[in-house]
Amino acid sequence: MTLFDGILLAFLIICAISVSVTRNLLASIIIYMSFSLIMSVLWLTLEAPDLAITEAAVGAGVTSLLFFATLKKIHAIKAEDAKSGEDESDEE
Amino acid sequence: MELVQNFPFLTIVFSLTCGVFCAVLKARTAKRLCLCWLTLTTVMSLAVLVYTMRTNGYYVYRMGKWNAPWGNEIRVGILEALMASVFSGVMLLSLLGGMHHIFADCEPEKANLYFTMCSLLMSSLFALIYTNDLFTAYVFVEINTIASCALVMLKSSARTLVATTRYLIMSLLGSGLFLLGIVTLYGITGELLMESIAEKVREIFASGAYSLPLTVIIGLFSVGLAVKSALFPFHSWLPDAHGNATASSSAILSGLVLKGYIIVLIKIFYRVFGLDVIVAKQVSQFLFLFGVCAMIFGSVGAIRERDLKRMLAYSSVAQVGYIYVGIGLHSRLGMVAACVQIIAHAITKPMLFIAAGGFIDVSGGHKSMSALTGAGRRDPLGGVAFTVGALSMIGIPFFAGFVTKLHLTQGALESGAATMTVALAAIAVSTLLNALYYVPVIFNIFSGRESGEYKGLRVRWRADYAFSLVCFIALNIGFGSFSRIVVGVIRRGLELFGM
Amino acid sequence: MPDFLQNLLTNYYETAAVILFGIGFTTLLMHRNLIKKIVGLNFMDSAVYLFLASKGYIAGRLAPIITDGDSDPSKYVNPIPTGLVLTGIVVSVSVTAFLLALTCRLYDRFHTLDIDEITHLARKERD
Amino acid sequence: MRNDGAFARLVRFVEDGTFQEESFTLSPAEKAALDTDTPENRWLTSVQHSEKPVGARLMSWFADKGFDLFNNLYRIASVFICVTLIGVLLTVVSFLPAFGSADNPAVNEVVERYVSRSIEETGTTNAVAGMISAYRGFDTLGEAHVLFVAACSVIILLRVDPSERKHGRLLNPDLLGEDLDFEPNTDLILRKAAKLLVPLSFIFGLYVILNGTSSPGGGFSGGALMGAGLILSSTAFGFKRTERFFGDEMYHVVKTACLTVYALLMAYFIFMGANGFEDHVWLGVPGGIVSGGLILPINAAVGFEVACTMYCFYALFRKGGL
Repeated sequence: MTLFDGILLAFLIICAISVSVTRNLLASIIIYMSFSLIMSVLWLTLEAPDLAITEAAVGAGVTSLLFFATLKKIHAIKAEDAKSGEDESDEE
Repeated sequence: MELVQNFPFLTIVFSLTCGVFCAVLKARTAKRLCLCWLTLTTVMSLAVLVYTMRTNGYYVYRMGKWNAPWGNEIRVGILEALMASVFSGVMLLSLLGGMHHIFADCEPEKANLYFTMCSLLMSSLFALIYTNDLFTAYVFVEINTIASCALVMLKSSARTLVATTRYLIMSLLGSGLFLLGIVTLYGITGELLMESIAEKVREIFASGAYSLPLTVIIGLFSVGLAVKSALFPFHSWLPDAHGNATASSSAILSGLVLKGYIIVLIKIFYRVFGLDVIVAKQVSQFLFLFGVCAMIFGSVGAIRERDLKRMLAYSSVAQVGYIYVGIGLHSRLGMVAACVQIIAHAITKPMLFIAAGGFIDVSGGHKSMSALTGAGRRDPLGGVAFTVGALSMIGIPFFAGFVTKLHLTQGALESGAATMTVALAAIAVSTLLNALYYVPVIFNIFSGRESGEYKGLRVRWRADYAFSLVCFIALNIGFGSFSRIVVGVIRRGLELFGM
Repeated sequence: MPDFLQNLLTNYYETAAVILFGIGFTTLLMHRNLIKKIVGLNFMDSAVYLFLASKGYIAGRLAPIITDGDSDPSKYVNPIPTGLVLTGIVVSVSVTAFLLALTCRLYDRFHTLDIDEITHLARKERD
Repeated sequence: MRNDGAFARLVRFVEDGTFQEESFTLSPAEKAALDTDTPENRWLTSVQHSEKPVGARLMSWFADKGFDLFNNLYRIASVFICVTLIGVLLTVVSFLPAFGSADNPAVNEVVERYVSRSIEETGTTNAVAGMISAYRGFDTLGEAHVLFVAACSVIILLRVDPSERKHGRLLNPDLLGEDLDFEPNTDLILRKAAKLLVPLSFIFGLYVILNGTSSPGGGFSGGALMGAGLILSSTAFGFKRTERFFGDEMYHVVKTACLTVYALLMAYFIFMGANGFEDHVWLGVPGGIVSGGLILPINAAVGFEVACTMYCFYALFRKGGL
């Protein structure tokens, strides 16, 4: 068990728990995004580069964007938040 | 390899393509394409059935250049071909019977997508029936889930939206558990093909290793698929979804979609784990118990309902219970009863839903019992069809439902004393309860005390509606009267199934 | 008991995946907020994929991309789980999009995200 | 988010006086939680049954204490389920073969063949691409259609008729919100960054698709990258600019063409393979761009389908149509 993997896995679990307890929807989506990013690093450590690319593009990119678009639609976040959210997610 | 052997594969792949085309065509054209294709698949499946009956065997069709453990494959036997023919035919008749409702309930711009969803659903049902590979099953289970949810919500109203959401969430929970089961099984056997897994599972079971994981895996599969097929404690989503959708959707969902998942479960039980493991792990007892509960509580739920479609939906819960009781008897006779019930319910419930759709038409769009008083007089054909369906559900001889009860009773008589008592009592009570809610409906729809509002209303003659109901009535009575033939086919099919 | 813990530590990827699955499952069932439910569903799916992918990993081997024509199977990890997970990821994004679209429509109609409240409101409404 | 949900439900249920199954118990796990035999739950179940006649009296009591109690119980139950599930699964995990060892059951002759004969049988050096598009191509065909069926469902839910959109006669203005006023975006940083990133993501997406047979990636990941590029461009430069080359018609044409081509190629491949005919497909040069026989066109078809589906999702969410 390498320390690196252990830290990443612990981070995943912390992310999951914090989504469950946080009250802010925007925060939970951002946590979900970071979860996906960590996941894509984990795919790399599992020697699955195909998955890493897909997870980064689909999980952290498109899925999070759809979440943001939904939040925007339901007026859970202001326009500025939406913009900045999309910026971040497109960098991957 | 003969041409007819390619038919199952062609029906699966080109149903997908048919769905893709329907998505870009105008609704009327899409309707024609979809109906033509469904007719063709019915004929093709029947041809496959005749072929397998003639050769009295099954064959394995590899999906690609490579044989089984390397590539995908499908397995075609008598039982599979029979189910495929029945499902395809019922799908066609259900679509025809509710056609005017589809065009009335969907937004005109999106009506073509109804046929897309039907084609994809049909494709996934074919794939679930024929597949020999667990992961293929998972992929097509997902198509099935999404397409059936879409069928519910195509009738755009607040209730259908909520029903869809709850249906989808429960289904996805089920899929998650099902996938976890596949993955854990892959972890201990390293195979995805049903036959290879069965071999490994036999070894593992004989050696006594992985005893707990095997139990948990069987549990995951059972719970996952039970949620999707609305077995008793997990049925809360069903009445909303089936009760609010448009007539054809209700018919298709009740008649076919639930059965698709049960077929997968039967395959997993008998082709992957084998009877010994299932009996040793005591899973069938649980299924039996929940099935009995479903038979009783589903009927009780139906008695309390005042809304005709929701009542029929609750009745589906009870009928699914019959199938699980058949599986839970874990004997050959029980399995025969389960398969008979799959077919009997698949040809009865759609008829009831479509007749109910006709009643609602002649009652100003109302679904409650009071508004439907005398609906059978205003729509005589629908009234006859509903009566036939209701009598079949109660289990009157010469109707389809009787065949199920007969075989279930036979199966129960063969099993141990405790099981026998419970099963027989459940069948008796459930028959009584069925009569309690179907008979008043029959009286109600033929009652002369129509409310003045709808009194003069007469049903408009529609060829597709009439054709569909006449076919269903003929199928039902035919199956009930000449059940020997179909049961013989099922028996032969089950022999090939490894039973 | 020490054996149990030792095994869990050896299978640490699976352990983490299973814990994640439990959390996702609970989030999906227990939260009444639809967005939370959807995130929980995604966690659950990801957990299963992690579990699956960890079945394919073999210590000290490389990703199954054959370089220099050296196709000795003992040098590469198992490609099957990777392929299956790829399928799974696409399935999960499809499902997420569908659920989010449903959420939007429900919010438009009921102005709330609480599924219980929505159910109650819908019951009152006539079709 | 809504803290009063549980309480509101209880009050409603007491007020109505009737026990409506769905309005009170929603999920089976919730039911299961109540069925578990802890003292608190026993209390709760008994309350449920005795509530009908004495509803009004209990209501005031609930108004005082029921809220906290029920919420706490709910929490306890949810944690309890979570812990039980995790416990059972952890026990299973502890029995599973060791992680990362070369002799676990998943490493069998199937894996060996996928790696060792991938080049000669499928012409791919990326064993994963060979596996998903050739050996297990049928699964992947299903997967592409899962995406398609989801896209259709989202269209059903969110699409607004374009003629109504243009003339401002919206059936349901809420469906669009103020999203339409939101573009074009005037954020300088975003536009400059997008100018750089959009072409880059397109080129990278294409690269991933074309090299899917010999390097990590393939149709799905490349398509998702290209889709992200499209989304970024529409965010930065407004939907008008994207609409110029990618509208409703275009989407339908691309999607239908891609899926049909894919299904036909797969059907040809399966039909020939199953009947034992020679399929006359040149496998190409392993490691090069033209390799893997049918896998390259399949990857391209899947890639474009995924790209436009991803963009379609986004456009539907933002403005109810392409």
